Amino acid sequence: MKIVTLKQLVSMSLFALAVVLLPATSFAELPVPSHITPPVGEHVGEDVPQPIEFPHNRHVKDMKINCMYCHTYARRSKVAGIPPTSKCMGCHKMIATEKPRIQKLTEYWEKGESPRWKKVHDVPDYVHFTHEKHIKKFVFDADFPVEDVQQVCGLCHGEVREMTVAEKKKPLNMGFCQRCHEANGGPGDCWKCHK
Amino acid sequence: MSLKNILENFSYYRRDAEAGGHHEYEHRFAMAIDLDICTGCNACSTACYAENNLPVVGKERFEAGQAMHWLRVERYWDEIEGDYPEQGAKMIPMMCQQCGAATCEPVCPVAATYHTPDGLNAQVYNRCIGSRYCSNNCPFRVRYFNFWSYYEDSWPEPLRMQLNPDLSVRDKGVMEKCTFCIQRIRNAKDKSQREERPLVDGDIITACAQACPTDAIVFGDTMDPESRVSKAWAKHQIHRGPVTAKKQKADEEIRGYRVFDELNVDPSVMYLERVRDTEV
Amino acid sequence: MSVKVNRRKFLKMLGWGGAGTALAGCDMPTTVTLEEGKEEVVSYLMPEEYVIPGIGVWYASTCTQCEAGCGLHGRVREGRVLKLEGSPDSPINHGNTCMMGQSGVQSHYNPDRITAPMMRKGGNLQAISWEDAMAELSKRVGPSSGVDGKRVGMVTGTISGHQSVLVSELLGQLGSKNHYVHEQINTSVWRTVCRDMLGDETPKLNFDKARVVLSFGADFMGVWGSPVHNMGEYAKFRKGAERGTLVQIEPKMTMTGANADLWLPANPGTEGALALGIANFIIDRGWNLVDVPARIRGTLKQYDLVTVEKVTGIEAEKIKRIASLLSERSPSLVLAGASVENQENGYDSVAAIMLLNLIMGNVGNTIGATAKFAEASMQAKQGGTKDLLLLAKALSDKKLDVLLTYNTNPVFTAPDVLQVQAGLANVGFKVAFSMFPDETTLSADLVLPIHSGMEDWGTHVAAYQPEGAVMGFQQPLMEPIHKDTRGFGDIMLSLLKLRGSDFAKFDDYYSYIQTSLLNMPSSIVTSTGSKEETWNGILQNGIVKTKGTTTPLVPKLVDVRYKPAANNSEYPMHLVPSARLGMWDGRHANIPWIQEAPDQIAKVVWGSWAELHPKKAAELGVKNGDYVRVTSASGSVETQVYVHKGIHPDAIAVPVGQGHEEYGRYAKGRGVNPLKILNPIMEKRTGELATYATRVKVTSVHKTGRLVKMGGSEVQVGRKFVRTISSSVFQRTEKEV
Amino acid sequence: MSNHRLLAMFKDFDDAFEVVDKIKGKALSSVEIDDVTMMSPIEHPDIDEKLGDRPSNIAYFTLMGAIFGVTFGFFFLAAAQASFLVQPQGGKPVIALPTNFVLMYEMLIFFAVWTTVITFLGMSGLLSRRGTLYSEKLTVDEIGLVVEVSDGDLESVKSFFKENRALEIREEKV
Amino acid sequence: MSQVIQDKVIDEKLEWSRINADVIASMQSPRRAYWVALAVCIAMLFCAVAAEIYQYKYGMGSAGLNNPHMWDMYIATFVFWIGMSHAGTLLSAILHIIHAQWRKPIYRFAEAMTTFSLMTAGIFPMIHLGRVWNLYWVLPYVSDRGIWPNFRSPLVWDAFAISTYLSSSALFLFIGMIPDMAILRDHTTGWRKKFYGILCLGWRGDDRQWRNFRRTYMLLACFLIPLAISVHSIVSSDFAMSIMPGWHITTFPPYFVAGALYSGCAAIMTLFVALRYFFRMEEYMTLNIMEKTCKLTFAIAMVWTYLNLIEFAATWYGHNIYDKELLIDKATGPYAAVFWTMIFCGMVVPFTLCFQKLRRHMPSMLVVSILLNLGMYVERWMIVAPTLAMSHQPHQWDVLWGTVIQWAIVFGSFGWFGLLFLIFVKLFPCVSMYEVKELCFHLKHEIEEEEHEKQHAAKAKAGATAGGGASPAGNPGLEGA
Repeated sequence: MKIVTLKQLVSMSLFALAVVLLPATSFAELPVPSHITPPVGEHVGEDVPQPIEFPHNRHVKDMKINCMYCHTYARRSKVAGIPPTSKCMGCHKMIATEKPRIQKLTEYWEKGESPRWKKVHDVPDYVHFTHEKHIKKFVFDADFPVEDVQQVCGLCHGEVREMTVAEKKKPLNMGFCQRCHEANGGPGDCWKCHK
Repeated sequence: MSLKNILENFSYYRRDAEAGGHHEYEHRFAMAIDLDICTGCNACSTACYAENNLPVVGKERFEAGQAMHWLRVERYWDEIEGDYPEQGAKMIPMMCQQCGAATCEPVCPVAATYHTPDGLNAQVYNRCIGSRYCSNNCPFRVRYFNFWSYYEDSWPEPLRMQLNPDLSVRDKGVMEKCTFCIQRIRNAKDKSQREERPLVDGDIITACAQACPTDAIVFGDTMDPESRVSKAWAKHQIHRGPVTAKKQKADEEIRGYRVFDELNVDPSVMYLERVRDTEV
Repeated sequence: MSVKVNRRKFLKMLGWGGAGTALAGCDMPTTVTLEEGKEEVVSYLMPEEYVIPGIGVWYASTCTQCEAGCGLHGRVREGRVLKLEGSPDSPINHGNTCMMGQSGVQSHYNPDRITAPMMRKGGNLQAISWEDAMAELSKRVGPSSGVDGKRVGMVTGTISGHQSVLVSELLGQLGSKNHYVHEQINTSVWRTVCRDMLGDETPKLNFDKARVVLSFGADFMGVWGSPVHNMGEYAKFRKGAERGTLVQIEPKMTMTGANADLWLPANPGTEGALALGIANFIIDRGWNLVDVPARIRGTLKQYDLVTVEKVTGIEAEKIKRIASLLSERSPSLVLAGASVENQENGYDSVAAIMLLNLIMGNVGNTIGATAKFAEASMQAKQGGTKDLLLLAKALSDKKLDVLLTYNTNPVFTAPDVLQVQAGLANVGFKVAFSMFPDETTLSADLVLPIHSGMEDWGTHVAAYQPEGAVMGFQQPLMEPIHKDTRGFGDIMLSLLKLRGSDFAKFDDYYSYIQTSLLNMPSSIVTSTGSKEETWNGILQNGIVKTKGTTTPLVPKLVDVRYKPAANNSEYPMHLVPSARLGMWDGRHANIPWIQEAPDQIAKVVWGSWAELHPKKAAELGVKNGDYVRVTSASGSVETQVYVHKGIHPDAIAVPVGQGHEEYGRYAKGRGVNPLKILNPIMEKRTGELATYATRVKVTSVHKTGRLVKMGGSEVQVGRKFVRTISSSVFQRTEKEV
Repeated sequence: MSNHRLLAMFKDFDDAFEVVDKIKGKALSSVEIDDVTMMSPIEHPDIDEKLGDRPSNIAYFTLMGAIFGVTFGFFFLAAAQASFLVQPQGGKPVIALPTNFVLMYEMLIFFAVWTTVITFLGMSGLLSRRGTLYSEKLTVDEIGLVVEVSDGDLESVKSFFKENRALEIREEKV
Repeated sequence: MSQVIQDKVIDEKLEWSRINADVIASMQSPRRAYWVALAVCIAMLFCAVAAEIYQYKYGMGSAGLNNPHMWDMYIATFVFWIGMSHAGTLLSAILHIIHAQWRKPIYRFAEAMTTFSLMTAGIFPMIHLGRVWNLYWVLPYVSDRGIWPNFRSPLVWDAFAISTYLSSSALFLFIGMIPDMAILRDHTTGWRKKFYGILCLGWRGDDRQWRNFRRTYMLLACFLIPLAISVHSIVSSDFAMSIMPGWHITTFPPYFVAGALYSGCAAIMTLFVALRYFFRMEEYMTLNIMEKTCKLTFAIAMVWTYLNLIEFAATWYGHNIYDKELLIDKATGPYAAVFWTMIFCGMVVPFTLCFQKLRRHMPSMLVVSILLNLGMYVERWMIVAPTLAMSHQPHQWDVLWGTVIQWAIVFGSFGWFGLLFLIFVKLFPCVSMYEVKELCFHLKHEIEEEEHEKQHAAKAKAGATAGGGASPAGNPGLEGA
């Protein structure tokens, strides 16, 4: 049963508006996986200073490390999780130890403390969002190549490979979620996402 | 387009409870509570406080009738002539009955309460504007309203650390009620999906049922004919849906009953009558 | 990973924002501003494989909320323990919990916990460092202190397992024999009678085999024995092939009484006469299954129906019915609890009651032997109120120089006349090992804050072992919340080390119990697999199953020298200091969930009340919410009245647990403590404090208020919330299908 | 072609009506009865009779508004209900007719009232510029008669006025 | 004296210019009592505002509401004000349609009362909301979240009905005032002249305007009557659509409408007395009008009494145990005093209106009308509170008398209403000048006509007497027998 409704009219017009208003970006954007109708919406993030200025671009673009290598809980839990310090140290005991950021990290490790990261991507406390299910649906169940997972992640997290510390690029509000759920057949039941 | 939608699916949109509803239920969670072995010990209620972030309101607010016990163990005395209540007291754990044709749902002005495909009576806290009509229209009076910002003084540090992150802590102005531990249902479903198997009886257990020292509370899915609760419902001749002649109990002496069944709200909680040895 | 690695490291808490912790779900205004970079996320340092943020992990442990020793599973997420459930592996609670077990987390996270050691300086307790505290302790009880070991005392609650070993070791090292085990809520008299008449203090009670349970004041589902276990057994008793019948005889309806098929209040203190009357009637009719010697027969003869009716106030017809019930539906189980035990004639009454078990052939049938933990030093040391009296005497006689207190609160539970508080002044140095600033703790000179049951290691051997001898294993569910608390075991170990001993080889309590458990002789456990496997098994199950020793029961009839309590015209009423599941003896008064949870019978919350029969209330001209003064020869309390029919007209029940003068914000200054006005009457044979023997007079103080209780109407007004059918119908419709 | 506009003020309706009758009766070449406008502090019941049939079509618009309201009401509600997926409530259908009838009824009245008022503002020439021929006495107790005349009939109309005790006559060129 | 003259509600010989002058003067210089009343109203409003700020900050618990009593006096007061709003419609629309001329001097303030009591009523659901800052969720607006209000909820019907009624009755009031605005434009000076110049929308009083005006006014009146009835039926649906005993009653819609008209009429009587005094309106708001209002009120009171008794009877005979027990509890339980106050004020007090002497005695009427209003207020409370106090679930039975906060807000709502009303009557003529003129005009004609007829009849009689004893209509034979 295909339902095209007022709501979709609205979202279509919003989409059109967004397309018109979007500044023409010249750099190569992440391709959108063909099996997903991407969520629509943009957000101008703030600069959030982190205890260690983690360079996502270096790890993702240059080193070609998969998102889920570090954010390993994403496919197993509702939270993607900040990688445990042991994971960082796994490489950085050897690699780039002379760099100030790494030295700072080593300092933390030796003190037995975790850096206190600032949260950038967040949903309200009354929202139940689970990474696991989204990755299952859009990556594993869709037989999408896992090495390209950043295309899926990017739909909500923006082009992380271009950032150093993470920046919020999508509004992540209910309209954003709702439009995507409708377009991709996600659940429409309130209690699926609200707790 | 909307017009087309309405016209094409009109009959679908017009199905009501008697016609099986517009819902394709995935589950219909229900309970069977045996009042014969319910001792009234209050473990269920405390477990509910622990599981569902229920605030402790304190003496003054309790006195004002603003307590938040989603599950309360009601105690009634017999209306007896004699000197003593020789058959003891009557205890009944009373929580949201998750009615199939709930009276609270249609009166909410903002649709903050509705029926889920799991057969539950959902309350979406962040949609609620606090008109409190739902509670007024609940014959069981099991909806609780956040009359104050309870969270401010219910959990002084470090009590706050006990709060269950799987569900919201509610601020003032919001209605809330028993959810049949939706967070446990959600987790169990996630787990079964993760393990790629269907949900089976026993995967989900509500906090009250788990705590109950006598296992008087049985929780399960009535759509699963093999579940303990289905069997209990069948054994006690209680059927889903409003009571009609067809659905009446064949043997009136069988213990199962639903409170206020005569109001046709189709509660999801079946109680089993208390038994007393009248010969002693 | 090596077994030796301290597991606590991995339980480090994640930050609040760690993984979607929900707080204040619906803040105003509704347009939720999710400002970026306002919340913190803290990652694990080095997680275990199975620890995943956002998913709870269950750890097994043992409940420390009362002495029953139920197995627990604690749900831990992001390093915080969130919820406790019963462990299905535990033979005691079979996966169930009571409200006290559920509230374990609130005891652990309690905002009023002591967070640093305190020392009395110039009359006030002041925070000091652990080094100073331990130095002080060493100065007072260490080898160089010159303390006379005989003048050192220790008061604890029921204690078992390795803790008990350490305590005994310490006292032994000091040469002290003054270990007072004080439990306000106890079954001491019953245990003594069981020992005398059955040869086993804690026989196994097979509720499931009984067709009738006749309980004289034993609130076995509430505060008698092992309540969660008993409730599970009760369910079996009701759900068996034939639904069992419960008859409860007690002056004030307890939760067990509320579930009885027949509830009767005999005149308080005359339950023994009733039991003898029943026995006499049974023997008269020749229904007894075991013969009775002539001398006992002779005693029984005095208890003919007319006399018994007169003494007990129970109609002869009812006595006959109970007697015939016992004979028709044998086997039965006859129990005696607080309201019978804690009378002046407690022992004799219980013995009379036990006589019924003996003559009805219940011994070996519904009453069986239990397995005992093979290592005697680790068995539970059970207490009662006798030790409280002894302690009070020692205090007033100035026999103690040093007093250590742990896990008990005698200052709160002792009647005023015993002058425990004043007596403590006679003790030179008092050390309290405590989580909470309760009355006893605040009377101490040195207060050592200890870990909660969710932060510490430990072992517990329950006194009542229904299915084989098991040891409950307690492991920390999370890092200590407060950095300045220590484990009781650790402190004991360091005290022991002061004098140098075998214990010097253990770094800490953890390594002590680990070594001890892994090296248990094969006479106690059959070990299979490597030590690592064994240890992991213990961690996983939270239970150590051992080979217990079982000695068969030896029934022995004793002479019953029963004498009913005398009347007292000045103080005509009987004071019932009732206890309930939840509040227990008052130790849980600072748990908000327990305070907010209504009393099972009166449904009153957050305070004290006095239960009165409507007849008496009418005589006094009081109604619900009015204040009355309850005066005994030793003092008086004033509280609000709750009127209901579930109480003997000559009794007034004031619940125990409230009336704390200290403790935390939830307990302090709330309600009244009926224990304070008890007269110092001893049970004649056992020397226990006869807590139910105090006579009082009740007067209205002509003040009224609103009784804060749950529930509007006391009756269903014909609405059929709880419907009742008769057992015979039930039997027909459900049991015979 | 009428190029003059005359205003005459009268003490009472009867005087004014006589003038109207005269204008009707004399059949002046340039003055039709439709050129006569009567201004009064109150509405005289006979005014229609005297000035002839001058229709007011507000009711048609009201009807339109009502019909629009009721149809829009139904489809708006039904569309909203059918697109709002969380509608299963209390065992009631998604498109619940009894409730929609209630709301349609309200919307009928709402739209009808507003169309009526808006049409009234338009049709009665409110919110438009007032001519200069106006006297404040019109809102006290005098009756005004405005006649549009051409040069030829100007004097005869004036004389009618005077004959009928006109209190004041004003004149303006168009 | 003839019937017309005896019943005449106003002196037809009033100079039209004097009508203008009197009304304008009244607006400009009321008695001192007016200012006192204004000050009292502001003080009352202040109480409510302070209470509301507290409640907004700390939550609904400060109103003392609790689990069974999720609604209490706020909703009762809401219903009360909604009810009061019906009088304006009744007097103005219904009496307009049936051409009852006597409404003309008093309908203006009745209509204003409608609008302002609606504005007061409309505030109450907001005050009562737990999260009032989300009130707009009740409105049907297109949102990208794809969510709508729940059209099934009687509260949403309320929102629709009240906004329709408020806008319609405000328009009705405004349209009816246009000719008066023109009068004020022409006869005031300064800011008032400019103000009324804008509001009269360029009214000249020509025949086209009058014709359309009459048509529009009639159409609006026709719509307003069913609207008013629907509004109060919908308010009754808040209760009748529920499942609760004492609420789920079929006769509720007509009962509510009757109650509404009743309380509205009582309020008109109160305001009649007050305005008559404040603005020295003795010549316009005559005792004859008061008498008619009283008679109307009495009639409606009897309708309400009847429906109320019917409700009791239906409950009694319906034999639904929950309903029946509740009814018994109302009469004998904790709310008995309130219940019997309602019965006394609503059913017994109106009989005072049967006495002409009392009807013409203004102080008595003030007291009576306030008693009637009190009766109507407690009637609403008796609808809301006992059901909540003693519903299906005996475990949750509770009696609530409200806290200071709740009382202050309820009390203050009278201040708010009074303030709005007093400002209105100061700014706008509370007596419709043009319609009083019409009234005088018609009255004069009727009297003339009557006198004419009388003279005619006298002449005819004289003629007949002169013509001899023959009586054309009589039957002398029979009469003689």
